[in-house]
Amino acid sequence: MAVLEKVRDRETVAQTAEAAGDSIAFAIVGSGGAGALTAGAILLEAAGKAGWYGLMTRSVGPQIRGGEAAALISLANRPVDCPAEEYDFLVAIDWRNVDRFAKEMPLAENALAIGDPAAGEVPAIIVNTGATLAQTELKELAGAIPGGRENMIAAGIAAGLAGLPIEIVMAVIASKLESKGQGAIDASRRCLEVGMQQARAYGKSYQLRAPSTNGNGRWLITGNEAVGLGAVRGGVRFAAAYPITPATEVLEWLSPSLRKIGGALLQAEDELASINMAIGASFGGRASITATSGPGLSLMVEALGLAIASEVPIVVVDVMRGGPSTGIPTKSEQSDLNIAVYGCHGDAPHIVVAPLSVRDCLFSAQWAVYLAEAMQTAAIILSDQSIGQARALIDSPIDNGFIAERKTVKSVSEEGYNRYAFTDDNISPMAVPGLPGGQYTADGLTHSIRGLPSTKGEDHQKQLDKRRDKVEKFDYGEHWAAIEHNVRDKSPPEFNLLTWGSLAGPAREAMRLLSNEGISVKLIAMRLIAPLRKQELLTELGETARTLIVEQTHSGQFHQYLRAKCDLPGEIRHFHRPGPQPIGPKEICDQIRDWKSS
Amino acid sequence: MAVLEKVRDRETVAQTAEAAGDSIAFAIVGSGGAGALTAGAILLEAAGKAGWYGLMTRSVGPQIRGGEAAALISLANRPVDCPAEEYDFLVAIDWRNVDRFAKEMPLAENALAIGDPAAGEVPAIIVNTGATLAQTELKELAGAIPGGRENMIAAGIAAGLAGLPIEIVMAVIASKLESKGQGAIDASRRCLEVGMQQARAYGKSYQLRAPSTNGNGRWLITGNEAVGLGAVRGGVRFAAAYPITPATEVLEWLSPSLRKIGGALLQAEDELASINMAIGASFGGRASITATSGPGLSLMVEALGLAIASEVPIVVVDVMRGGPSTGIPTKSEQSDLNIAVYGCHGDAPHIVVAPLSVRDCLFSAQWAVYLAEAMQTAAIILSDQSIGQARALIDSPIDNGFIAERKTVKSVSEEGYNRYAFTDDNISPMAVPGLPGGQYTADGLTHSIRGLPSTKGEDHQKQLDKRRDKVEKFDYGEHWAAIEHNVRDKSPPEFNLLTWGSLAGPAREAMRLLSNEGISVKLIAMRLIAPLRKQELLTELGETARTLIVEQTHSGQFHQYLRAKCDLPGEIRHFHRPGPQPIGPKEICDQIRDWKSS
Amino acid sequence: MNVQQQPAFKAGDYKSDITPIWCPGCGDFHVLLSATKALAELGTPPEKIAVISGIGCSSRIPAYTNCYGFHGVHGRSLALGAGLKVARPDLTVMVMSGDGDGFSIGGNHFLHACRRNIDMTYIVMDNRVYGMTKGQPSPTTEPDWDSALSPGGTGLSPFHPLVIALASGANFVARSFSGNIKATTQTIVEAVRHPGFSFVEILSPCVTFRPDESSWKTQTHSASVEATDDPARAARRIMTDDGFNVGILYRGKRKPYDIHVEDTFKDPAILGEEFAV
Amino acid sequence: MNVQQQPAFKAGDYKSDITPIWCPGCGDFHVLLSATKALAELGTPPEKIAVISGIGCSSRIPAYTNCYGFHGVHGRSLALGAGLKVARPDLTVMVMSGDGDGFSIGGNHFLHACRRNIDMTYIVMDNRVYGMTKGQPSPTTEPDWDSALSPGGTGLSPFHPLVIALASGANFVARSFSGNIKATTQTIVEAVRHPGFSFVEILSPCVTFRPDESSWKTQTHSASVEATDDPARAARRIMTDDGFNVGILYRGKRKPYDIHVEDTFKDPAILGEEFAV
Ligand SMILES: Cc1ncc(C[n+]2csc(CCOP(=O)(O)OP(=O)(O)O)c2C)c(N)n1
Ligand SMILES: Cc1ncc(C[n+]2csc(CCOP(=O)(O)OP(=O)(O)O)c2C)c(N)n1
Ligand code: SF4
Ligand code: SF4
Ligand SMILES: [Mg+2]
Ligand SMILES: [Mg+2]
Repeated sequence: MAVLEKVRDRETVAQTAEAAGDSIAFAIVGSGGAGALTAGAILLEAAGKAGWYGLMTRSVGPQIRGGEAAALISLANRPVDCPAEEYDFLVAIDWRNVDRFAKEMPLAENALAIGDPAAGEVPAIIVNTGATLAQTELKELAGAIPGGRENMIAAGIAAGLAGLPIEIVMAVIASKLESKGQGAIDASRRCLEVGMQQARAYGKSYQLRAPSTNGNGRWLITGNEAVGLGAVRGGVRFAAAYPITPATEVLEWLSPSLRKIGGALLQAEDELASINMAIGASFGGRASITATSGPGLSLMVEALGLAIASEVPIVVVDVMRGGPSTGIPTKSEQSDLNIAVYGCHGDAPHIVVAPLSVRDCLFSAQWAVYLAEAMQTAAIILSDQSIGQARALIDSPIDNGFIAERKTVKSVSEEGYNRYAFTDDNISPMAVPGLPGGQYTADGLTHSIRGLPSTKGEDHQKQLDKRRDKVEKFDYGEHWAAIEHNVRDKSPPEFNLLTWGSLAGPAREAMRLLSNEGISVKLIAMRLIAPLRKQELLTELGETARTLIVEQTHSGQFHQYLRAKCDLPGEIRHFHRPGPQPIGPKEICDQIRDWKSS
Repeated sequence: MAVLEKVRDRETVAQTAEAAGDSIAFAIVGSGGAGALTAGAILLEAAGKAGWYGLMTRSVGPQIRGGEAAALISLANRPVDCPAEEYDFLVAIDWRNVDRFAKEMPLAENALAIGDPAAGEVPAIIVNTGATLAQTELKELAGAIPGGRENMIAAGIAAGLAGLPIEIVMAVIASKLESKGQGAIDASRRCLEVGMQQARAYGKSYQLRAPSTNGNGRWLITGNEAVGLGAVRGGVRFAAAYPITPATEVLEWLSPSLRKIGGALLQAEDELASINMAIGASFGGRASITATSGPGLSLMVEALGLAIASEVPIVVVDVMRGGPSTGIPTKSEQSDLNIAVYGCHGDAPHIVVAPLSVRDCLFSAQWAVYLAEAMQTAAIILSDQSIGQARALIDSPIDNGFIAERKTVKSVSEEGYNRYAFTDDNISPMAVPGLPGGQYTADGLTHSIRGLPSTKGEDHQKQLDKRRDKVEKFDYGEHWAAIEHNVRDKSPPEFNLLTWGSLAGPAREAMRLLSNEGISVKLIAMRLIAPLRKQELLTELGETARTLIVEQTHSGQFHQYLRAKCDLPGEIRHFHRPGPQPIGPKEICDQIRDWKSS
Repeated sequence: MNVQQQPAFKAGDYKSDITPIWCPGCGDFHVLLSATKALAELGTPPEKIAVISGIGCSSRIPAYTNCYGFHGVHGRSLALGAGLKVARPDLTVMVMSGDGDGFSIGGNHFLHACRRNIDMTYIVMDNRVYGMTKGQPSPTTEPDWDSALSPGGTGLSPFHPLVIALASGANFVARSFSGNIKATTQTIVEAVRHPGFSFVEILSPCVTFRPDESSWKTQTHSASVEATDDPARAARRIMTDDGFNVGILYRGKRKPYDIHVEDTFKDPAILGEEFAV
Repeated sequence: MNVQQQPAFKAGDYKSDITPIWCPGCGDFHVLLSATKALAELGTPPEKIAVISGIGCSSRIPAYTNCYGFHGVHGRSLALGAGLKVARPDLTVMVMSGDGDGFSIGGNHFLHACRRNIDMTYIVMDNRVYGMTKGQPSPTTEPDWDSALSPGGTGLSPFHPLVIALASGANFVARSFSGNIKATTQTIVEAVRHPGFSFVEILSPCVTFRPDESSWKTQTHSASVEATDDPARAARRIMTDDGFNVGILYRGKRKPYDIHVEDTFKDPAILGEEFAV
């Protein structure tokens, strides 16, 4: 069994149950311009400096600007896999439209909800949670401090309740406000102090245990940034861009970053252009990428087929959002699996890789670049909004060593060059423009080994065989999935928990929770979606009679995809739901508990 | 069991074995400009006038013009389901590049191959077939007739061998040459006479038995034309067009035809425009269509999702060709099944209908329009080159009565109008622009019942549910498949033969051949691909332990699609191959015979 | 159109009860106001009007009107509009877009819509930025405008929508500034009335990502000369203008596209005849 | 480029051994000949040249040359070419297309390629018809040209490629006639040499679907005036020309796009630093 810790880092190591005080979750909400998100970001960074791990997601209203926003933050003494399902406290700068968010931040039993009496009555949806209500005059307190802002008072309250040392928070603020001068920094300190003082007055505390590490080498990164960095580590030097929510940050990170190291990003007029630009650049010998979301991927499938048929490597990032059509651009879903796997016309085998977490965006993107280049085909990275736009505190990730290495011809013999020649590993050495004698024409038409258009059945069959075999027979090692078993001595486990992509986080958390109850669960979180590693999967599913499949789609795309390719053994249950509501660990636990007791 | 003859016409009735003389197949080949295709078309039409059924396919070289071409013709006393696998005779105006075609027209054992000694040696590939070789000075004979042409001599030879009466052939020629004057007509007659005389000299004949009907009401039509006519019968009044091989003829037929009855075709700048034009027209209340092939469908998937999410009905014809990418534009394949079923991002249930034959293009297209309009969704018609560009002699088809009937609101009450309201049949009555008070905004964003953008989980889930249920719960009647059983008294049959779309023809022919050997086979030829009629399919598969699945793809897309959706009972074998070589009845028979004897 | 016979409409009759998601101060509020005023002046009943858009802040406009609307996918509004108008020539079709939607991803449809000259009105709310996706350069953005996606600017000379419209055959070409409600209203009225394809670029500031565009209020000035019907003259004028010249610049005389779906149909049975052997 | 140091090349060195599928007499044979002659004159070794195309009869050209080639999908050749040139500034990139590929489905990329002004050459073989799909009207087809798809003609005024090129920022604009090998060769040489985006429309008759185009031989005539570097003047001239005016019409002075991939790279490890807390 490919046990994770052997090959991967500590993030993926199964943890045993935690004592209380090992994690907290809180939210800061406010209407547009109130600065709730800024306050949240400062606290997250400070927590990292202090040595904690953490995750921040954000929820914003439909307004382009001026709409309400919530920063949802989880901090813990180990890497945080997914947003919390219960929040310990909530600081509301105001209550505007809080009912819009309330579902995303359910309050825990002994939670505290802090609001400003000047902002009006506490909304029923909050009162009804049974949380302890605390009133603090944020506006008044901020008004009393020259240059004071309510969101900094709120930050102080949250820091106080969470036990974040003021000096660390101030260090973050100081570096951010450098350009604004000492006055602004001092005002922030005053606000923090006042907020912390308030926090003490509530008589409650949600302090984390002191961190086990000092935070040295901790990183703060979003999934979209991590995809960009992973791609560049993998060898990408060219990107083509057309913005789209929630993928734009991949491109916005790549643009200045590529420039720094000698690469380039080209802004395209549309996605038809962006993917073709990437293909053109790759034809020129440069590992190339583009990033988009569902609507853009739809526009790219024709050229994806071209990359596959002409065997020009290319990486396309799809940061999934709610679908179909324009759907819900700002919310997550896993429903582009079908188009990613099956979206080309004709038979067009290619690679689909799904990052398992914010941190794994780095690994997966780097690996995907490597795979695309090694096999001269298209690789799709199926990330999603829930990890792409989440910001996480992680251990500084080492480079996984996967570097693009394209099989090329270095010189051409007298007999000439056959671009699409048959070889033992099914990969035809490629001539990169500039090589004398290597001239050939890349073609999306069915072609002979030389690359000339052909309507012959033999050419068609053999090139199709080659393109299938090169991806099917490639050695993907252990990376096709992250696999963990929570109670090692119970083997085979009582349950398999089979999922993919970003749902690895909640599924892993569910596995941890179940281990507290002694329920033995084996998690199989698939990273390599296509080609399906059928044998490996069946081996891992093993003799366990019960497998729960979890995914965030309406129609059950993942389950059907697995069914199409292999006979799943034993009893199968399937838990799936579309977005925008995330699927949380407790729901997954409930599914398994129900099953166990049935 | 939905026995076919109850609901459909005689084409689909199982036939018992035929005596020799009930069918012939022949080919006329020549280099570009030699007129082989013209000669073939004349003979086909004449055969129809004489009362026979028939099918003509054409094979052309890669040259745009001036390349060689072959007319492949089958005639019979019953509807011809697929191109022949063996040819009785071949008339070569010249031998240029004949090896390119040789695979597509294998000669039967006692075949005759006629060539002009002036055109050089008979190529080895023909000699090696063992066919009787006959030399006729086509060029010389034609030269001797003022205005004479070699292809007309060839037509005379073929007519003579097939037993087509000269007066009927002349009637066809006369109507075609009307504008060219009596001289041209007389020259053709002389050529025909000379050719027929030659035919007598060979001492061989492949005469068909006298036709059982007089050919009254017989039609000569291609699959692409039939799709156009079916669509218009179904109610289509608007088409948008961007040409692509092998779908262009659908559009070229629709353009003047729509104009004749008051409709309109709009030529678009690309496929992104054409599908959106069709959606716009449909939003305006007109049943609308566009036609394309794989590359164009790739460009349409984004807007397909829009039609599905905004619930604006639309029909897209995909006349499949070899893929992926530009592939083999002039040859057939079934490999767009995946993109047709799974090609949208997000969860986007819709309709996929596959015509079973040239004739069924009419039925299927008309039905597809009806389904799209009734359910306010997108319907894809998955035709392919093998039926789209084949010309068939069929019985004049009656209108199947399926007429677009969209559920609309006729007036709006005081409370206002909710475009996406929930109803018992899951179909929300639509307001057509012009109706006072019905104003709403159609939207591809997740929306409330009123049609306003929403990010709420409830709206998303319920609209997704509705769009799934409306297509899943619709009553498709018996039309989801054509079902036949060759040996009725052997029940359950020994074998199920499960296929889809254009492969219904060869599969039906295989079933007929096997009934000669007393092997009982039940053919299930699926017309409705999506949504899969799972229950009906399982019922039809019944207790038969052996099911052979046949399809023309490299990866087995149809088989995997079925697996994804249901547990196929009993033992399954799977015979599949990509294009361009058609899958013929004998190959299918061999599969079943092998299995039986194993 | 016989305006006399229509009931008298007010701008409010063309406005829906939905609160726009636009940022406070966004120029698009003014475009919405002008459009509804123009429709009231034209007097076509709201149910006979269709407002079609793509994706972007600006493209949210259909649901804010009380007309039939289609909020389609990014960049394809002109195609939706063309299909609708050919299928339903009785409707007034207004396509409303943004500079990204209309000139970047939608550029090809713009070219061909101008050329096709179907009788409809195309209004682009140009804020020289992708607003909805939070501030990337669009084809009309100045070359030195700094952004995350193009640090230091794109270095590209901006796209000239009016020149392209003219060069590809639009029959009516105008520019307006959203802040000038009266002129914008009048321009839209004339654009809708003019036969064939009418194009109006409305400079509509994005207060959030382009606060510098507040200067447009003073930068825009009316075209000093009368509209011409000579494309070459109009081209000359536009190619040398400063981009802030507002007014109607061209009124062409090309015949609008005239193929359309009729109101009544002949029996399609006649179409089968050609296939009888 | 230092031509002296290159070995001397002949046109044949740029021609492959593949027999074109074109109809006998197709104008594209002449384009191929002119292009190979031009490349020989330029003296860039074949392996340093990439010829990129889409789909169409004309787009088959890459494999008939002895350069690196990419026969992509329909309409996207300019995007392939742009990506290649930015990634590999050392290569000479020639994009070769048809009127359908380039101006119909590919129209948007044409607009934006002109605007972007990347240093490459765009040659469109304009036969005013979709040849490959057997005779449908293209954007440059005359309004009254009869065809199955548009019986009686489209009624649309043709697209003016040169005007659009100029209006959207191409840096070099020329027209040529395929039958005139010498002039076409020279025009291509100058187009490739000119910095930035160079556009050459070559009138290249389709003998099969447009036999009437045999008249082009006599209809075409050289531009009577010298090329200008003033886009407004060039526009005026082109907007009133008869479509058969051949020669170099515009040589611009815009700076080519200069963002590109370098030859050597810094270690990407430095990029991780910004994430350290
Ligand atoms: C196919 C596709 N690509 C990208 C996007 C993302 N997107 C949404 S709006 C937009 C730009 C809109 O810019 P503009 O038209 O100028 O509108 P504005 O928001 O500035 O009013 C983009 C790129 C999308 N929705 N669909
Ligand atoms: C996406 C897509 N749509 C349509 C086609 C079909 N198609 C192939 S070539 C062509 C037109 C080519 O016209 P042009 O560029 O003028 O080339 P020509 O053949 O006239 O040289 C079309 C429509 C295609 N291959 N791909
Ligand atoms: S982002 Fe700009 S364009 Fe969008 S609503 Fe706000 S101000 Fe208007
Ligand atoms: S069809 Fe026309 S363009 Fe195509 S090869 Fe023949 S002559 Fe040339
Ligand atoms: Mg904008
Ligand atoms: Mg052409």
